[in-house]
Amino acid sequence: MQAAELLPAPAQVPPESVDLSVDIGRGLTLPNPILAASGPFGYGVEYAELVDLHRLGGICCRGTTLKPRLGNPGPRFVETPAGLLHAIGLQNPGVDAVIARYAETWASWTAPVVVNVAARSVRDFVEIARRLDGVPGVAAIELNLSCPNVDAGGSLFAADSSAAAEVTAAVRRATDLPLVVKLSPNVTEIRPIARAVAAAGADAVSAINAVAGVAIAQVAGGPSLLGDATGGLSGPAVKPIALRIVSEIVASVKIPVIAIGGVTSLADVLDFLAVGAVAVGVGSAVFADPGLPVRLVESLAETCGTQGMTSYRGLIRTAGARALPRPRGASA
Amino acid sequence: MQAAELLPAPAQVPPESVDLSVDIGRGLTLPNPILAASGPFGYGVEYAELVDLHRLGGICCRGTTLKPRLGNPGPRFVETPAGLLHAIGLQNPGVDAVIARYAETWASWTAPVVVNVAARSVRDFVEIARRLDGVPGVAAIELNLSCPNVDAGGSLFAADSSAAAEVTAAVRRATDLPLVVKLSPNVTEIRPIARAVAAAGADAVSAINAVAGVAIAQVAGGPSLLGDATGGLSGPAVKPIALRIVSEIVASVKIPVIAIGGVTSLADVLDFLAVGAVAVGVGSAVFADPGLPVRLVESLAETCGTQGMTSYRGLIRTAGARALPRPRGASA
Amino acid sequence: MTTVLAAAELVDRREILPGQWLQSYHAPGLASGSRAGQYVQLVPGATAGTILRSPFAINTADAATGIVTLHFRVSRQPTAWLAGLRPGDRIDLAGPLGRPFEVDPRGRHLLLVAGGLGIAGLRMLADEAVRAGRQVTLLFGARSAREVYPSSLLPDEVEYIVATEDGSLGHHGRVVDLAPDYEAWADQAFACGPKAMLAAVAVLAAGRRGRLGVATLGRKRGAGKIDPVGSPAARRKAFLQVAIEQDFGCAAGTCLGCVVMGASGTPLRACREGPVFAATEIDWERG
Amino acid sequence: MTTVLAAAELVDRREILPGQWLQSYHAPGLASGSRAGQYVQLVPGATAGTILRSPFAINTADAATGIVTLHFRVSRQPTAWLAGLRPGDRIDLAGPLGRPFEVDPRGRHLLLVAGGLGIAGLRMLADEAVRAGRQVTLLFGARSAREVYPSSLLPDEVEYIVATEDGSLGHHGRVVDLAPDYEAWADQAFACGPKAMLAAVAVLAAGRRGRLGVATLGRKRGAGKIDPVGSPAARRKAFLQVAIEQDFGCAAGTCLGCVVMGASGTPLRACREGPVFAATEIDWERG
Ligand SMILES: Cc1cc2nc3c(=O)[nH]c(=O)nc-3n(C[C@H](O)[C@H](O)[C@H](O)COP(=O)(O)OP(=O)(O)OC[C@H]3O[C@@H](n4cnc5c(N)ncnc54)[C@H](O)[C@@H]3O)c2cc1C
Ligand SMILES: Cc1cc2nc3c(=O)[nH]c(=O)nc-3n(C[C@H](O)[C@H](O)[C@H](O)COP(=O)(O)OP(=O)(O)OC[C@H]3O[C@@H](n4cnc5c(N)ncnc54)[C@H](O)[C@@H]3O)c2cc1C
Ligand SMILES: Cc1cc2nc3c(=O)[nH]c(=O)nc-3n(C[C@H](O)[C@H](O)[C@H](O)COP(=O)(O)O)c2cc1C
Ligand SMILES: Cc1cc2nc3c(=O)[nH]c(=O)nc-3n(C[C@H](O)[C@H](O)[C@H](O)COP(=O)(O)O)c2cc1C
Ligand code: FES
Ligand code: FES
Repeated sequence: MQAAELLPAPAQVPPESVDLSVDIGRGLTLPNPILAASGPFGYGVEYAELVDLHRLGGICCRGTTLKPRLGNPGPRFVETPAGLLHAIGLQNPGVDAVIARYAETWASWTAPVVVNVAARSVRDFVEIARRLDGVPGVAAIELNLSCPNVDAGGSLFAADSSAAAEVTAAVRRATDLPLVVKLSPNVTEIRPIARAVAAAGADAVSAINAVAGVAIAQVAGGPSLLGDATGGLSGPAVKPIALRIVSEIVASVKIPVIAIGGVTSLADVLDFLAVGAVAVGVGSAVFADPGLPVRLVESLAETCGTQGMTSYRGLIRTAGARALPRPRGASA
Repeated sequence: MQAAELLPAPAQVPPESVDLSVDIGRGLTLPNPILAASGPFGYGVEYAELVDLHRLGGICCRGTTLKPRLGNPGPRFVETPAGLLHAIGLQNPGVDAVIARYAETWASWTAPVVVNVAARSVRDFVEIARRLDGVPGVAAIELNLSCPNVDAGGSLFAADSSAAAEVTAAVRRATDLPLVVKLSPNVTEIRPIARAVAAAGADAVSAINAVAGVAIAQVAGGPSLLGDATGGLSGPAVKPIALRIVSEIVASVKIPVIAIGGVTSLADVLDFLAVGAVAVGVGSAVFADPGLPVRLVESLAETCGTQGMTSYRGLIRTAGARALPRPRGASA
Repeated sequence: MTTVLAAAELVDRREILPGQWLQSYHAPGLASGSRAGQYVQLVPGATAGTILRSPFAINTADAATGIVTLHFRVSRQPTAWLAGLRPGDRIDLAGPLGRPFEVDPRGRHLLLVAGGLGIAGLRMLADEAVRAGRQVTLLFGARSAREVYPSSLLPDEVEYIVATEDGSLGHHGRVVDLAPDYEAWADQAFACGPKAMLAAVAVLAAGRRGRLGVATLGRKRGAGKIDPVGSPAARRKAFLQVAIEQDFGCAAGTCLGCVVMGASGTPLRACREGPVFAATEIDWERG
Repeated sequence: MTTVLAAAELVDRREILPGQWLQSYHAPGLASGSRAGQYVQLVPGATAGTILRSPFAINTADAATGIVTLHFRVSRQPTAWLAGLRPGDRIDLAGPLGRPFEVDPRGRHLLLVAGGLGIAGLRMLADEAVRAGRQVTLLFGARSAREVYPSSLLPDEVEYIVATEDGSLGHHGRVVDLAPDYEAWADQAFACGPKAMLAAVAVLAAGRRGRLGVATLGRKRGAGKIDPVGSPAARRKAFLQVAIEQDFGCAAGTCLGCVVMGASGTPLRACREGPVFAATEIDWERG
């Protein structure tokens, strides 16, 4: 019953002719805007048999630290309503082992691999970036700023504009790799932080990382908190939060924004594009459905084609606050 | 198979003999720790026919402003996965009308009514508190600090320790009513804010208010953002966030904490008590089940009784981070 | 209004249109106490996984058989869950809720205007009117023939006129285009459908007196006396009544999630003061 | 290991204990390709409303009939949803997944130790062992008689000994208390149940050689040679194998949500390197 529905149907475009490519900057072009978000997809290799990896827009590998980390003791997961609370604790074999084990395989893929990097000091961030710089198979770096900064009393890099800018600028100097900076939703105001990392040389911003949460795990001996006391909440439950953060970031920076948070369907992808993201990462949803990201690529192309669009870019930033008159009434 | 289960079952206590009373301070004792959270329960009167109001521990009425407010244009609700995003916009008839219409009825109830107060300046907060002071039927005031402070460029009172403390202290001077200060989860660090309001004279803290979120509403003319651009996310989806915020507050203040966020079952109540809350507010869940708060009171008493507890207080603050050894492994 | 929580047992179900279901429930209390325009709320079961109770128009209610029918389109969780029920399954329905349509006792000619699923909000009114010996014309609009309500599901006495936006059946255009042909004939009109459609019908109705220059039933009785907003009299005397269907929260009048802006500048709660309003009670610009 | 996504049709279901269901699915591929100790994942349907695929032990698998059974306790969403299925309904199961139990070909006497629902992880092993002509003793522990697995569901050949914590049936105490009476007799032992129980059994097993002073099958062959962690040989040569059931995320080895600490100081993924481990592969203190 909407006005648009009265217009004659536009000519269809074959899905394979729809331009889905995304320019992230600094020479990195994603074949399409659907990425596997960091963590749930591991290093990609684990899903090589199950999933057509070359159909993906990109793969963000799990968090990589300078030295190996064993992670947190279990339980590492609690399912919560429409969400998942995890406290993995960044278990990983360290950057050298990651390069040694996976880079060669990555280099053989068409989907670019973005190495997600975590550290507790600017120095370590820089050192990891240096080791990744120039490694074939590493297409970009994603800085996970949801890490405590030991040089600032343990507050998160992502929580503070100047810390976020400092680490971004330092890594920027250390590598020519495209640099995506991943922001945390656990802040009072995301806008100044987004502006600071953009000004410090980030090529793109990704958000959101998981929302800080706690669950009670019923373990022998009485109730206990999950893992490291605080875990990370992800999944459909956090999508409205992600949508808010992404729209705030889009409104404050000009660099591309990769939206992450609770994507499980094409409708979610369209929502994130509508608020201005240029690409979308799928995290927790791959647990239930590893094939989802590839299917999203296909259905995005089909949707564009059906609507006669030759590029998905017409879907970006189509949402605005309603034009209805603001309510009158005394301010409180 | 847990150790506790091998112990002989303790003598049962009849539910009606279990002490559920909660001392909030300044002479306010709730008959039990289950409250209707502000908003969904209206002024209580709307549910008088459906719900045994006198069985409730307390009723927080909807947000009350100095002057009447018409609220936001619709859509005011979007259901999200395990959550609800609302943008009511504080529609209410203003404090004088609220007193005139409801206070007398409230005075006849055994469940104490806490008037939730919202304003955009310290002066207005104080003025509303003055008008409520001494009104029979008004048992306490809950300051909703998730309001933009027009005297500070529109940032939320709840977002800043000094603004939160200032308004708390000012209202404290204006009334002898017990004062509950309701905090927002949308902050980088809740602890300093909780400490500041406690130091400024709050008798209790309640949290969480809704989490800031956005949803796309499909309205004629294309996608659009909900209501006021940003809405408030509530319901089971936010419970892990609430559990985190409540445990952080409990760890930083000595005054009682009323936990709110995603409660739909006794298990949720027990979780919030386990992290240290003394009382629990039920918000969105009353939409699907208005009788829930009263049933929670009953089942809490039964659970205590079955476990041989003469007071529910033994359930408070029983959760701690697991005693398992921390993982080794190089720090990042 | 007494609101009951009724256990309703599914006894029959049919997919009457692609993705649209007609379900019959045995719920005697509801069937005997409901009036056209009222609604029920689906109380979500443990596995429904939703936060809100979903409102559904009482499509038909038959006191004799104790059968209430719902007509819905499968969209997300609540309706997908409903559609998955099988005969014998029980659900909880709260209702009847809200204020019904009020037909002027002297009205002979009733015009019903339905947009898409809005038919569910008017279907029972057609039954009641036919039973009372009134003449009923139903204007129905849909996008295309695939979404047109089957005439076989209507009482024979109802004159049924269809518009489709793609012209695949009936008038090529919108249902509102059909209304002017009937405004002179009709004593009262009743509409249910998307808000934009209701607004268009309301604009038409507002200009009617000027265009026709004829007396209406409404004018004959009690011009001058203003009936309180939401009162049965206000609706009974109105030329146009609309049933407004939009997202509800509590449906108890507390949450203010369902308000529409009233013509008097006071927000009205669709769940309580509605869902049926006299069209003149609504500020259609600010909705 | 080939992982298939199998469409499984529910053919039968029984509530064998209060709140515990035994469901039979027709899933021929799964039934013929599975071994004891392996598991399947329930792929949540659109209405299941869960984020993770829930793992379930393959309780029994019969290649001849194509029937796989699951045994579960109704807890939250996934299991409540499963319990609501009716014969004829189809679900998707991913599997068989994980590494199975490995029985030493020379083992004559097998000791199975099950805590509560851990029986589901061992049930198929009992079938396989009986079929291979081995003697099987099953020690089963539960809180009370109401939770004791019905002996009628076990092959007749299995010796079945029960412990309840409240003494309402069998030995008054924990299942672990029963184990010492059988450690000399058993060639190999297999356990599944709560982690604390597994740890207790593992501690017993570790002290066994010293207490008994007897040779074990394990010692006879290949002392000195160390088999790689997770290898079939490492399990086959172990006196005790355990199946570890805890929250899984991906079950693909990527998310590291399921790790247990290995004796070597390396975390092991229960979904991949397990769920069956030689008890000596686990660091029970750091679990
Ligand atoms: C008085 C009244 C009578 C009605 N009568 C009928 C009737 O007879 N027949 C009928 O079919 N409908 C009727 N409706 C509408 C009905 O209540 C449902 O809203 C409609 O059927 C849609 O189905 P649904 O609830 O399954 O899906 P949806 O409304 O599409 O979705 C269910 C929930 O999901 C939410 N949601 C929407 N978009 C998103 C998103 N992007 N992400 C997450 N969540 C989202 C919605 O807010 C909604 O609460 C009536 C409404 C009212 C107020
Ligand atoms: C290899 C393996 C084999 C298994 N085999 C079996 C088997 O054969 N039979 C069997 O019954 N079980 C088995 N399990 C356990 C099984 O997967 C389920 O975890 C178990 O059945 C519990 O049922 P559930 O998923 O319905 O409920 P729960 O596990 O209680 O809950 C479902 C989800 O809710 C989450 N949750 C828990 N607490 C909360 C809370 N407070 N708030 C919100 N969410 C919460 C959980 O994390 C879980 O993901 C096995 C597990 C493994 C790893
Ligand atoms: C198990 C798990 C592990 C994760 N690990 C990382 C990580 O190492 N680095 C990172 O930046 N984000 C990590 N994330 C966050 C996700 O990349 C994503 O930002 C977040 O989960 C929200 O998206 P989702 O709702 O689609 O999961 C992890 C998430 C999960 C669930
Ligand atoms: C419709 C609605 C209206 C609300 N109005 C208020 C309000 O006026 N003042 C306030 O402090 N909190 C208000 N809240 C927040 C709730 O009191 C509560 O803090 C929040 O919803 C989280 O709890 P829940 O998950 O149980 O709903 C409102 C919540 C909802 C859903
Ligand atoms: S739906 Fe809550 S007031 Fe109408
Ligand atoms: S469950 Fe993901 S690695 Fe095991």
